[in-house]
Amino acid sequence: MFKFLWRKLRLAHLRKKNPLPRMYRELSPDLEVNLTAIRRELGASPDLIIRRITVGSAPATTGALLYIDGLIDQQIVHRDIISPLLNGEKGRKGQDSKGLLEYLVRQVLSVGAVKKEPKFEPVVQALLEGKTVLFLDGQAEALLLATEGWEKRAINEPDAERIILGPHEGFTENIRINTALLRRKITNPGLHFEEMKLGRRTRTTVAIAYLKGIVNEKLVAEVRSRLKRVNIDLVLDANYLNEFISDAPFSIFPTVGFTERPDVTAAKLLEGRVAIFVDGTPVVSTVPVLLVESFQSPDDYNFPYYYATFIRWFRYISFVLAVLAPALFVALGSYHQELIPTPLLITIKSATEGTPFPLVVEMVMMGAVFEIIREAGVRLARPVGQTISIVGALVVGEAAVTAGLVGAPTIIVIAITAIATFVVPDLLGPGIILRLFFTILAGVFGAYGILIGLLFILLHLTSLRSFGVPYLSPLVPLSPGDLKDVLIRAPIWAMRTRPRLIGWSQPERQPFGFGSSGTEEGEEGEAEDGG
Amino acid sequence: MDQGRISAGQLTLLVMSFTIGSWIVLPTGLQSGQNIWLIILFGLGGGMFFACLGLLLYRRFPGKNLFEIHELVFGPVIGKFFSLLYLWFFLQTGGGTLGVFVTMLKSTVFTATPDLALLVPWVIIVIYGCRRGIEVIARSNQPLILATVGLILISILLVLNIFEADNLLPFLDKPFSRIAWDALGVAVFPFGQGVIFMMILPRVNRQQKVAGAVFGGLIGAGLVLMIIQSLAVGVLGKVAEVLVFPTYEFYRIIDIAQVLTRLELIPLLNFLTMGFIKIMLCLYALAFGTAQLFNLRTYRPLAIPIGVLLLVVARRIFPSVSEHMRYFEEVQPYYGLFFCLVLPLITLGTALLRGRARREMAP
Amino acid sequence: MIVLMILIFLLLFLWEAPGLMAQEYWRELAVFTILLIVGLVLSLLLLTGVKLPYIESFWLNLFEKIV
Amino acid sequence: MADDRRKNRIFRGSLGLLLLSLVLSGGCWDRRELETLAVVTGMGLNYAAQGDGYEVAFQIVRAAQLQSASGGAGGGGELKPVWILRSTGPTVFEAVRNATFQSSRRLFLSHNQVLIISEAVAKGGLLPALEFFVRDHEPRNTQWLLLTPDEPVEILDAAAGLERVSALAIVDLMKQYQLTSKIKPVYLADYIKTRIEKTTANTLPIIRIYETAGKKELLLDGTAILKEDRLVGFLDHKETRGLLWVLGEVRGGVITVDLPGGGKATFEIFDAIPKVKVEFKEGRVQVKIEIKERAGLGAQTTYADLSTPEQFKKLENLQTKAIEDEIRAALAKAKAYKADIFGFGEYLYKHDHRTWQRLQKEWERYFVDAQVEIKIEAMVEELGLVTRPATYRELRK
Repeated sequence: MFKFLWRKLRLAHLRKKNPLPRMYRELSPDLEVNLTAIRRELGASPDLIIRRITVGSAPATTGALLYIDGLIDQQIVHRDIISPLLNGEKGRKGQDSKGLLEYLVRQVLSVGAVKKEPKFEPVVQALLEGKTVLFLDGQAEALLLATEGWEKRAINEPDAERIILGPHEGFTENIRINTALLRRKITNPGLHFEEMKLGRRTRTTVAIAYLKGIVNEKLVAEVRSRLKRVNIDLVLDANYLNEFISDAPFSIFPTVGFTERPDVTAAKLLEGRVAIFVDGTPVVSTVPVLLVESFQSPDDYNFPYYYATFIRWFRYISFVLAVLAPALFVALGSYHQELIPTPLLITIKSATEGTPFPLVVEMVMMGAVFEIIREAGVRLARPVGQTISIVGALVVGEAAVTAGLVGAPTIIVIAITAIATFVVPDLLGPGIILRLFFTILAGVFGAYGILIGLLFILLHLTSLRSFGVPYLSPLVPLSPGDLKDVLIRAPIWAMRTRPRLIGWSQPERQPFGFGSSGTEEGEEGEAEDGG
Repeated sequence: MDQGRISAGQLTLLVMSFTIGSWIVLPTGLQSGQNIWLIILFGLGGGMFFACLGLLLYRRFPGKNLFEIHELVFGPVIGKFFSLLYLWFFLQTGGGTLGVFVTMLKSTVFTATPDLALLVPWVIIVIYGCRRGIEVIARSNQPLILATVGLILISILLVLNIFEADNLLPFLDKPFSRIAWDALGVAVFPFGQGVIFMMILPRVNRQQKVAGAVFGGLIGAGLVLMIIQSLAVGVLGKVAEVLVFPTYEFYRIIDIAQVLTRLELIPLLNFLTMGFIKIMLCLYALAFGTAQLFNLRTYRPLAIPIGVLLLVVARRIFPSVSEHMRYFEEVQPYYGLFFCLVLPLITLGTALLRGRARREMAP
Repeated sequence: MIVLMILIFLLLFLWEAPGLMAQEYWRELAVFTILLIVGLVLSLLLLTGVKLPYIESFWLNLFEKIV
Repeated sequence: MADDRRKNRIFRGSLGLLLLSLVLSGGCWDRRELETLAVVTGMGLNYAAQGDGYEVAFQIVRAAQLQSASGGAGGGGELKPVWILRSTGPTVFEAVRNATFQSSRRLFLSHNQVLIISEAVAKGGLLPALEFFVRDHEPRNTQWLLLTPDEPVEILDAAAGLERVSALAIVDLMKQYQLTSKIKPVYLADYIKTRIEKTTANTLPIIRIYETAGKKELLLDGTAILKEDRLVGFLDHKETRGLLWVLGEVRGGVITVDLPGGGKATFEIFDAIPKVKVEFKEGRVQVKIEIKERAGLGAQTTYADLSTPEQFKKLENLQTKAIEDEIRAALAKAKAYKADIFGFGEYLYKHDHRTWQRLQKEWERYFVDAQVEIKIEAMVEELGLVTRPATYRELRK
């Protein structure tokens, strides 16, 4: 306790000693002062380009263009800023320096977004964001010219969320492109973005997106206030924020959803959820999130409903298998042999005869080996990774069995589990943890242990909430109307209401059935459902 | 205290789980053999009567739980004494369920494991659930009772080929007094133990639906118990009378094409999950009631020590199953009647006698 | 074994007490502590093999004496 | 505040882990690894040769041997797939435990499939010997009970035709009883269930050994009758089926009749539904048995054309008579042993328990005295794949 208090005090002290960078200092009318200040702020960075120019001729005003190389679009700067400034201004005379800035903005510069800025700090920030800054001597204001342009990744399909049918585009690292991708999906004035800068040092752009009219305003306010409370040094990925704003930071279950797909995001917004975009990452968080969402794939909505239902059930089964198969095998194999049918028992027994370790140890050991192989396969370059998997899976497994270290059934169970784990990628982490948890419990108490684990997880899940929505809904508490997208994937025309607990402010999506789709509501309903 | 709210539907399911509780594998009154369904029916009637009594009392003091009612009716001192009696009753109910639970596990699956090793993890999750409040208990109950009822319905299909309706005959071959006594036993336990819900009724969000929810739950539980015990007797015949756990045993006989066989985990699962809810509710009522007794602001910290007490009680509840059976045969009907008939009647009578003035005083 | 038991109860106390103290729930703390001590005493009695009466047997005997 | 709460939770979490590890550290009491088990598939019960008590024989599978069934490995190294063990003790339970003196592995009884009982035990009262199997949690109630006039050990040790483990072979023998319906398989649960009824007598199938080509093989041979837990007599195959007709357990099998003009015909039974009614009238127990049976012509040893409707009538009558014969034979045996194997008393109890209360003390007498009326409705429904034997027939004019 005391140690904790002491640490807290020290942190507060440190905060006082290192105040944040000088904010809101005014710019000076003197060009050289400004330039020096900027140089001092950014250090002797070679990528800071200072291009001195002279504007006008009669009273020629000296000025300087500043930008950071690599963050700007060279073409824009040359064509739309430098050349009009240098060429178009030769004939101009008698322009007093007071009106010069205004004049330049209105008649000379042909870039889009231009902003006058009298303060120092925003100027530096703008420079770092890829804007070009124009200082004129004698002006205590700078012009911020939107010239952002840098090398960016093309829009391609996210690796983590592959689908067979449907749109193959994913978000990129650029927040502007991402918001644009979303706008392309939802052409509706109700789509609002709210931007803020988070990360004391990285000043990362974070945007909240929601559909006005469908979203519950309280939810937006809650998201806003939780984001405002985030006091963090750096934001590199959506998860940096997720861990701050999640309802249950200690739970292994994700209470903030994430996706890399614009179509999924659009569908979630249309159900009344809020999305959080973070600049610099293709991952978009959506809240509130439910457990069942992890089992839904965009493909479910791109395939016929009967097939989608069928596949979804396989996903449920796979997850249960991935979590429980080793535990059940351990429980049956070392506690409840009477529950195995006799012929199967004899087969398993003959395969495990002479193995030196208890089944739990075998299972945990082989599970660990598998995790190592998987991790190595992910980290290494792709061709090498594949080799690793083959060597790992085949050679190690085969050798372990022939050497009599582990029984062949163990390898089979681990292999099935391993594959089943990947069917529900959203719950990969929880799945692995739960598997270990259940395996150990089964090793100690057999089926009783598994039951204890299940009850514990059930209690935990029922007490979880994600932004006020019970995590297990619509299963617990049961809302039968919402099971249309949980137990089955109902035909799209039959999914006429949004999830009750999330989209209750505007429950109806579309009239039931194939009716004429002239109305606004009907068109909204066409976006496929992701949640 | 607990701000959680549950819906009437959740209350129904809670009443069902609580009533099914441990009775599902260790039924009393199986001495009446094939007439078990009749006994459950009569018992259900008795249970409904007790519930009526409780609900009448509750209607007089809406929004108040049993302990608050006691204090309103008898004043703080005698009221607290009455509440203390009920605390003991809850403790014995919870401890008894826990005791049966350990006996069951020890005589079927975990013969070598010491009692404590089985009890401690169980009590830990019960405490965990209890501290999360009634809302979480009610919610986690939903899938459990659904699973139980589902499994029992599936069992009907599973035993179709070995079920002999003849085994439910003859009808009423025992003297009626015997059947009435057994029915009284069933009315008191498990149906009468529902008096514990007097602690939970104020937590329901739509008060006008409370009575329907309680009756619905009792009837549902009665049906489930009737089905499962009739199945057991229909499959086992008179052997059911000599078995300690007839429901468990009849699942062991199921053998469908050598694939669906060795299904004894089903009754164990039903029993454990239902018993889990029952013990959790007992602990909740105990912790909540104790907190109320001492005018505390939160009941949560009490879950741990009372959980420990439950554990101790569970180990000293009965020395053997036969003793337990004898207790249920001879004492429990009177003992239970005291708590689900006599005490509520006294309370109701006093409330009626002291009449208006009291009622107006009650906010 | 006795030491272990006391240790476990101490752990239980440590688990709950700081939170209660922080919120200044003194009454709660008192009731909690008393109940915990009762639990500890009973557990120790059980552990040391003192023959506590079985509850249901107790009622049975009482009942038989009355009738 | 929020920070505080998180901190508190971390503190509690670590305490919780400590507690959990305390609980888990002692774990694994009931664990038994597969490798350490000796899976018993068959057991035999006999009285001990010396002294008072039981001798229990175990058949334990050697799983590895059973799986590596690739022949040709031959040589002396190959062990038999089963290991036979015998032990004695004053009770069956103790005998089972005494087996641990010889077995390095724990005997695991949950997978026991058959219980072979020697005649001596059956004569001396079976339930005391079976008691352990019902009471203990390990053995299941779905073990087959068989009686043998030979030593139970020999049955367990016998070669079992195509199977390598005789117990498993017996299980299969039991399962295909409906091909003949001339054996009455009995589960342990069935035995107990019948035993607890007051008036019904038990039956057990009989298995014995016969030698052919110098090898010992298994043979199912009739049914034993146990009255009040003790062996009193036997039924042969025909009488066994007589019993099964009444109990409604004939699910198949063949029935052969002599044709009037010489030769025989064999029918395949499809199903048979009995309806039994027991009443007490005029001082006698009156039993009415009605059986509806359906069969098809399976084989004939004459050249006659049996496919005409008139012939069918005759065949049906012949069948009726054959079935009645079987039932009468069983009935006669049962009455001779004064053993109510049909459960007439139980029927009376279930449908008229007041009368039964009066009769149950002297049920034996009433049973022997019972008047049984048999009504059989046999139907021949199918011919197989030919209409008549492949003989030349003159065209009808």
